[in-house]
Amino acid sequence: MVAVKMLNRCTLEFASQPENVAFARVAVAAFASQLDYTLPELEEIKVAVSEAVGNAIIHGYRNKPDETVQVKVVIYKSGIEIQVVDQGCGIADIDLAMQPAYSSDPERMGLGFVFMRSFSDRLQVVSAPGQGTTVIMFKHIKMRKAKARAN
Amino acid sequence: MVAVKMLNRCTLEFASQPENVAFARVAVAAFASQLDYTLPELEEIKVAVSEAVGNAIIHGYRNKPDETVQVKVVIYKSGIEIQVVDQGCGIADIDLAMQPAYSSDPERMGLGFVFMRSFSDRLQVVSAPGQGTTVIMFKHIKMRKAKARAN
Amino acid sequence: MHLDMEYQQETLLVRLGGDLDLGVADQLRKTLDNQLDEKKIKNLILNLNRVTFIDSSGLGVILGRYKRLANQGGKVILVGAQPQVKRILELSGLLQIMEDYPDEPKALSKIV
Amino acid sequence: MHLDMEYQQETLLVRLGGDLDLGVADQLRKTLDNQLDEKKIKNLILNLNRVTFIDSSGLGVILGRYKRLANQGGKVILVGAQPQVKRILELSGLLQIMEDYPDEPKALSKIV
Ligand SMILES: Nc1ncnc2c1ncn2[C@@H]1O[C@H](COP(=O)(O)OP(=O)(O)O)[C@@H](O)[C@H]1O
Ligand SMILES: Nc1ncnc2c1ncn2[C@@H]1O[C@H](COP(=O)(O)OP(=O)(O)O)[C@@H](O)[C@H]1O
Repeated sequence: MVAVKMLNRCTLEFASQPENVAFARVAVAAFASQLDYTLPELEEIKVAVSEAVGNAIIHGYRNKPDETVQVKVVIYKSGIEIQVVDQGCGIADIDLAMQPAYSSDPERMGLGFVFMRSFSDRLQVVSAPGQGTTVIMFKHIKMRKAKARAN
Repeated sequence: MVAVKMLNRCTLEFASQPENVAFARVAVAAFASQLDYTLPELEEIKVAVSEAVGNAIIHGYRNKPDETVQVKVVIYKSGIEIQVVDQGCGIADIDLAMQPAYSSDPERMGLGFVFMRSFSDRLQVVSAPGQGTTVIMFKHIKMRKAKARAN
Repeated sequence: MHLDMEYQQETLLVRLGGDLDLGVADQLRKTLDNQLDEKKIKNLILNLNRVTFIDSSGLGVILGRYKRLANQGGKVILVGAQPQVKRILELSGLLQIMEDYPDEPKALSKIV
Repeated sequence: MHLDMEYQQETLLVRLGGDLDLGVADQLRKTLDNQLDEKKIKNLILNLNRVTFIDSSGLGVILGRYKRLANQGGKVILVGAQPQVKRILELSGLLQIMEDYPDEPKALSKIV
């Protein structure tokens, strides 16, 4: 394994309330904007974060508002890694859950993982029943006139 | 003491890098906007957060970029409480440090605490040499047509 | 979220603004269903011009109202989505089952 | 931060944009001091029209350049600050020692 240098990091922790989905995506996009992402790429990051955080709240914690969702973000030279962590109910069959249009909730569309996959370059889900869920996404930064970073 | 109900909470944790001052103020303002603050009030919150986080980085951690700054925000019905925490060098004489125009750095203006005080309704500093510093600010929300909050 | 509504000839025109996500989905669903319960509504036009963000929770509310109206032979028409919102609508497949038009007059002309 | 510069008759005109905070203070200080080192500059005009945010770190950079130029009989003039930035300038006391004008022509006319 090659050691990859972390350029910057932040962690957000917040109550599992629906209005915090907006907070999470704005905060992550503000952090991600330290890299030279285009506006459409930042929009993609916002959608992916909203889906993962929304899932933690409605599926992981079944809408209980006093639990805690964690979002960990690391900036590397090559891009950004975003982890969304809940200590909720967990997922029994991850492959099934990730299938397009699959949802355990008849009112929902089953598009959350579809968007997370479309809008990131790598998507990994670690989960087990009763063990909570961690969604890890990585989004590359294209090497344009990358902002000079002096660290 | 009256028990006051916490409506929402978040914590940010990030590396002590100068570019994270912008991240912190945008994130806190996004969270604070769940209350019905005016735009000028949100601007004030941004300045106060920037000063406190900047101080943690330059004074508390003396510009070492790999330390951790913590910002804890709690929303109450009456307003927002913002705590900015570092585990840095601490302050020996808090009264002196808070005097307008006082700075231990000849290049700086000594206005950080002036702005934090002007832009919040309560300011408290807990610090001791070697023990780090915690700045606690509270900003009231005026009871205008306060957003109906259904929790 | 911003929302204003007009009603004429069995058509409900709803102008939406702001971010359509989990934080507002419940409120949006209830507001729309209240209208559908109270008024005789065949078609729903959603003007998305001032919508700045949408995710699957927002899309779910739209699809749910579509199902309800399609059941009774009505339709949902989307109007004026900004590029970043339009892209999500496309990816979701919603634009394969709902019509979308650049502005309200065009949408209204398809109904009468 | 955005920055562009013009130089004429011992006056450096700098147009700034974006947020002037700790994250950009070093870079701003170095850029300005480089100019002051290299060129014969008496007066500095800072156009703040597109500055969206300023805190004490940004103010410190301005005050530092003021001290340097005032030493040699020159001045720093501020131009076109937006209300939220102007308010911080006022609170800081900088406007008691520096002139400010609504636009560049007014500022230039005060120098010649
Ligand atoms: N954090 C989570 N905790 C528990 N279950 C989850 C979580 N995230 C996703 N799931 C499961 O995966 C399914 C598919 O998720 P997704 O693709 O986002 O669609 P949707 O949210 O519309 O149901 C969900 O219906 C749920 O059963
Ligand atoms: N987090 C901190 N850790 C250590 N010292 C601090 C901290 N915050 C403030 N100080 C001390 O208080 C002084 C005054 O702070 P402030 O009013 O913000 O002015 P300035 O940042 O311009 O020096 C600083 O110069 C520093 O000595």
